[in-house]
Amino acid sequence: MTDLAGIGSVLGAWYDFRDLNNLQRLITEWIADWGPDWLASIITGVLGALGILGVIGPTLLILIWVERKVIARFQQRYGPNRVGPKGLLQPVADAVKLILKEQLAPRAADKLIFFLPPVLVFIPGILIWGVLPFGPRMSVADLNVGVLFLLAVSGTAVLVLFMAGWASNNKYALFGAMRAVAMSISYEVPMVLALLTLVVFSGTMSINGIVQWQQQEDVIFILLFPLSAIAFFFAASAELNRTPADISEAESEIVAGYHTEYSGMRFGLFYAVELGNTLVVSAFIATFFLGGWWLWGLDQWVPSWVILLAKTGAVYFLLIWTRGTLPRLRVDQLMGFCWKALVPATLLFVVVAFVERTLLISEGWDTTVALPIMAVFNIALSLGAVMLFARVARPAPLRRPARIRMAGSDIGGLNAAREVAARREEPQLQVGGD
Amino acid sequence: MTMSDDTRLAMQGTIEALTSGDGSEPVVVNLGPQHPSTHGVFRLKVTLDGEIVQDAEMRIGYLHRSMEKLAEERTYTQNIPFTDRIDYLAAMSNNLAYCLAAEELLGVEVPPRANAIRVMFAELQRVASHAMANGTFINDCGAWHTPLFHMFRDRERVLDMFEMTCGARLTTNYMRIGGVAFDLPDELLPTLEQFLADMPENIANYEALLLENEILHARARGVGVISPEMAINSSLSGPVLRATGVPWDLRKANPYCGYESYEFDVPVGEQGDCFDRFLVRMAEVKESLRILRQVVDTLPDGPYLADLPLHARPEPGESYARVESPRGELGFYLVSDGGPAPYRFHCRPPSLINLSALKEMSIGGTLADAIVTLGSIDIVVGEIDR
Amino acid sequence: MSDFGFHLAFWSLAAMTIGGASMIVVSRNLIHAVIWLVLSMLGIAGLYLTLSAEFIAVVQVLIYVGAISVLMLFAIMLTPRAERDNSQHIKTAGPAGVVVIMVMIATMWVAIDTDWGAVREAALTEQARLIGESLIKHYILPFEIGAVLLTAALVGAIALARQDDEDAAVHAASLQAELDDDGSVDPVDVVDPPLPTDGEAST
Amino acid sequence: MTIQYDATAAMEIVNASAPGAACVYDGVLFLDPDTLVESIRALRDAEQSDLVFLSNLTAVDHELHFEMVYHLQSLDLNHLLQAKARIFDREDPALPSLTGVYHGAHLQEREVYDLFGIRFEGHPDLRRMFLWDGFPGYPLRKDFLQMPGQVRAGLPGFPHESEENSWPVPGSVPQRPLHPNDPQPEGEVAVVDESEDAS
Repeated sequence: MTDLAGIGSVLGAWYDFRDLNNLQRLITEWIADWGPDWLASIITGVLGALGILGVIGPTLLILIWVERKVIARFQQRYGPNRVGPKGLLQPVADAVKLILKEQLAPRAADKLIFFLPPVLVFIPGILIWGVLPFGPRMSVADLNVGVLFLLAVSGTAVLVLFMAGWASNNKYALFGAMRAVAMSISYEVPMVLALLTLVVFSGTMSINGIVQWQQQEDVIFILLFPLSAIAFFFAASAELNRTPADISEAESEIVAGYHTEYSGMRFGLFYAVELGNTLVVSAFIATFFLGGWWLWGLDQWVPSWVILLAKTGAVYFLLIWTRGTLPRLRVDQLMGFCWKALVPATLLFVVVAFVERTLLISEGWDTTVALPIMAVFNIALSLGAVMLFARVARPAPLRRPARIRMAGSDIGGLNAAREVAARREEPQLQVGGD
Repeated sequence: MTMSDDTRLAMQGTIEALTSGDGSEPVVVNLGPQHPSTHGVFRLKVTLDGEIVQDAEMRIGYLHRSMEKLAEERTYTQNIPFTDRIDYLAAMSNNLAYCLAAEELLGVEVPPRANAIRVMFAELQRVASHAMANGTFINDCGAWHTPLFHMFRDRERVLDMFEMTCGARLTTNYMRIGGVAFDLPDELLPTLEQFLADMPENIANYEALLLENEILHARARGVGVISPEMAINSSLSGPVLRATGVPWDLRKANPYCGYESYEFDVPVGEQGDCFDRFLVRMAEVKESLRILRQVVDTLPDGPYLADLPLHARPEPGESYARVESPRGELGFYLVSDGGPAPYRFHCRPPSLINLSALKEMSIGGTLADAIVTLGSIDIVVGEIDR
Repeated sequence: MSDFGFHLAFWSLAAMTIGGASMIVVSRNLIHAVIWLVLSMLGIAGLYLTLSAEFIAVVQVLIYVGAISVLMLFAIMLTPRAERDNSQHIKTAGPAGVVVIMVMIATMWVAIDTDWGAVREAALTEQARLIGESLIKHYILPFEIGAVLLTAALVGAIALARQDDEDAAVHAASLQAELDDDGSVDPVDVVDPPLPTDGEAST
Repeated sequence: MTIQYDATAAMEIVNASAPGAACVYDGVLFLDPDTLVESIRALRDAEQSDLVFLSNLTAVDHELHFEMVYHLQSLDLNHLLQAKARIFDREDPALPSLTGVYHGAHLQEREVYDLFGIRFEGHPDLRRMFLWDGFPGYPLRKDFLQMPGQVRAGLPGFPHESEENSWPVPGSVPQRPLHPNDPQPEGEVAVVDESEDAS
């Protein structure tokens, strides 16, 4: 627990912004004075949900603007700049447009299942927020199986995507849904393994417990398990359908994937949930691997939720960056990458975590000495694993470099082609290859 | 006891699937006519086994405007605007090819300044067209428009120069039989100088972003491969042919407009896959800039248009003129019966003929590969359908 | 937790579970049935929560809602369409119903009759640890047998999935025979040319 | 510089494999339609001609006959040959397909079939390409607007469109004879002849 001795006088007061939970706690205690227990817990739950929804809604609108602006800057454009100051109201205008648009449904669609997904997709998207710790005591539900809860809830989203794709009665949508399901099932494995590393090493399944472990040991997990962090980042971006892993809604192949047939606000809901999921996944990456609300004592002075939001923003920017820069992988390549690269790598670090945990607990190594050594060892091991993978698992066509030669005076057909190819001199351009 | 029709049909489908081999039904997916990556109203009907393409059949004609028929009703000069609309991403090259064919028919001598201006604009057009081709190709590989927008910036500057010179950006209608429509405006050459000065850095940026990109390599290497023999037999031309290693470039093989006096090289690939096509285009842009540099340095003075009656009637006969357009060998075959309008007006469209081997290139790959292959061929539907 | 909240949760979750389960039986479309099954499973997960069994509840969602249902959907999608949906004519429906009702009566009788020894005070805080320890220490043999069984099932599934052409032909012939037995007019005749089938079959 | 390949030399190559299959008239090589495939294959495979690249393939309607024009290119020797073949049957014009010799002829022959109605025997996939199946007539023929019973001026509406919506009223679109020898259109038609006004 944070030692707040110096400013202990304000701790727990309603105006202590470092812990917004205080307000809710005070209300609960007040109700408990006169009302029944169940009323207190219901009101607490409703307040927490309202708090989260009240944050998510506006945040999503701002995020749309941020993402479009940042991507636009990558692409040397201005981005939205017409509606409102600096285009800030553009997402609002978009939302109004989407709401006013006609909601079309294919005649051959399975009506009930077609209408449900845009609503259902919100449930896991919102539920996940419930276990995110914004501060030492600031989470709606601090489950002691928080990590499992996170995985369970995010796993159900795939069912909704499948419903959307199947009910649309559209081949693109079905392709998108099948790809989404296949990818989601595959990438859950490295995700689970990466989190298992943390769970094994910190000895707790509570998300807040993992943050507190990092605080206690004065180390963030990305330093201890960098490869798990990278694997988790990539797996998460795959689950989020973001480039380079957005095959389930690959625009250039299957138009929009599972939400091809959704128009108007139904599409808007999918879009909003996708952005919201991106945000919450960034927050969880920040929580698991970057120390969450804790930042080497700064959390005593700055509200912990501000720290978390700052870290989330950094991860979110990284997600936008990869999306703006990289092309998309093919389905088989994406699956192959998951099973051939991410799963072995994360599995390796689960074993490493077991061994190191045993050294710390059973052998009683001193953490202040052992953790830096382990960090250095793990980073070296990660680098080695990445290098090994780059050497071994490269597909055959990529092992040869692509060469561009200049024909010079040899102009013609096959004979000239042979002469150009047989030249000894260095090709004008040579890229790739081992 | 009777089944419903639906049940019966479904059972029949099952029987068909079971007897057809591996117990699975192939899925037919229509890519297009409205699809984000068919670059226009082009329809590719692919038969898929899972994600693997079993058959790819193209359906075209959605943009057919019967230009060859219309051209038989208009005079030789009136036909020039048609050629803009054939390949609207390389209007200058199309203008040029048609004018060359008409000049051959009429026996016109083109002044040297006009030739230099023609080369200048044909090469600018190549830069613009390749920017578009490479940008959309990376987009087809799944990039989130970033390289496309960067390359569009270069294209915009070229189009600005077109606008400066002839008032139009896309459908330029600039070439004339015997020369070009207008002389260069005063502000063009400084703009072009600035463009030539900026481009090397831009290209270096693109190369830094794209050439060593592992994902791009994984997507485009070994995809859509075609052998040089097959490419020649399929009449492929342009970057698609050169990517297989065949050094065939009409600017070298059959120089027109004085290309023989400029120093440039023909880049050729090695493996004939999508990535080589992309690289060949990148390299060709550099060569085009080399030519532009020389054109600017040696731009002769003199008339920009040969002295020619507006509606000249050629002698009966025929002509076939070809240029190396950004997409490949662009030819115009004209037949004259001595009248004011061509008796027969035929365009050899490189976009259409480069699609000859699309089926062979796509079969056996995945759906995503077929899209990348289509993008690497760089089609313009206006030219396919005419 | 007071009784009112507990009862509210229990009865709504029970309604959700049983309602979903009934809809599985009623719905003709198999995909719909799976969706109802998911609802039923979620209800069961909620019931676990009312029993303070958080770990089991979360695992229920993780495995049954997130994985098993998707697996079922895949299995349905990979099944030929003719066999996908619940047929209107199932001869065994009556006997099956009788058996199910009897099993249900027996289960309920056992459930009501047994003295379950309710634990009211202690919500187990470290269920995951307890479950893990009992699996690894006390029940190590069944645990390992289960693991081996699952592996064997995996291999078997792969072997079954590689159905060869001969099986497919037999299957096709049996389907064709069923079609021929059926008296109704063949809609395929007007839609498509006759399908390639074995000799004696006629459409 | 690409040179024109000597038609006489080409004729000798063709006639060596199939005597009498080629002749030269006015400097242009004409090929016998019956042995077209063999002739072109001989030109492609002979070492001195080496015409491996089918640059262009199209047809010209000369009113009394169709003329197929082939532009064959040798890449290594850098010469171009123009070969022609004539079809005199206007009712059912047919020619052997070159798809067996050049894969690139595939789409170009389909185009010619679509717009001229010339059948290419042996073409694996001879269907209309730009126009839909059932489009009346072949538009690049000079007598397209006069094809009896097939085409009125303008299009008879798209397929699946109702008859009432089809346009136009016959005769409302001014037509002109494309050639003095063409049959004159029937009915009251304003004849607009621009060819005299031009130049």
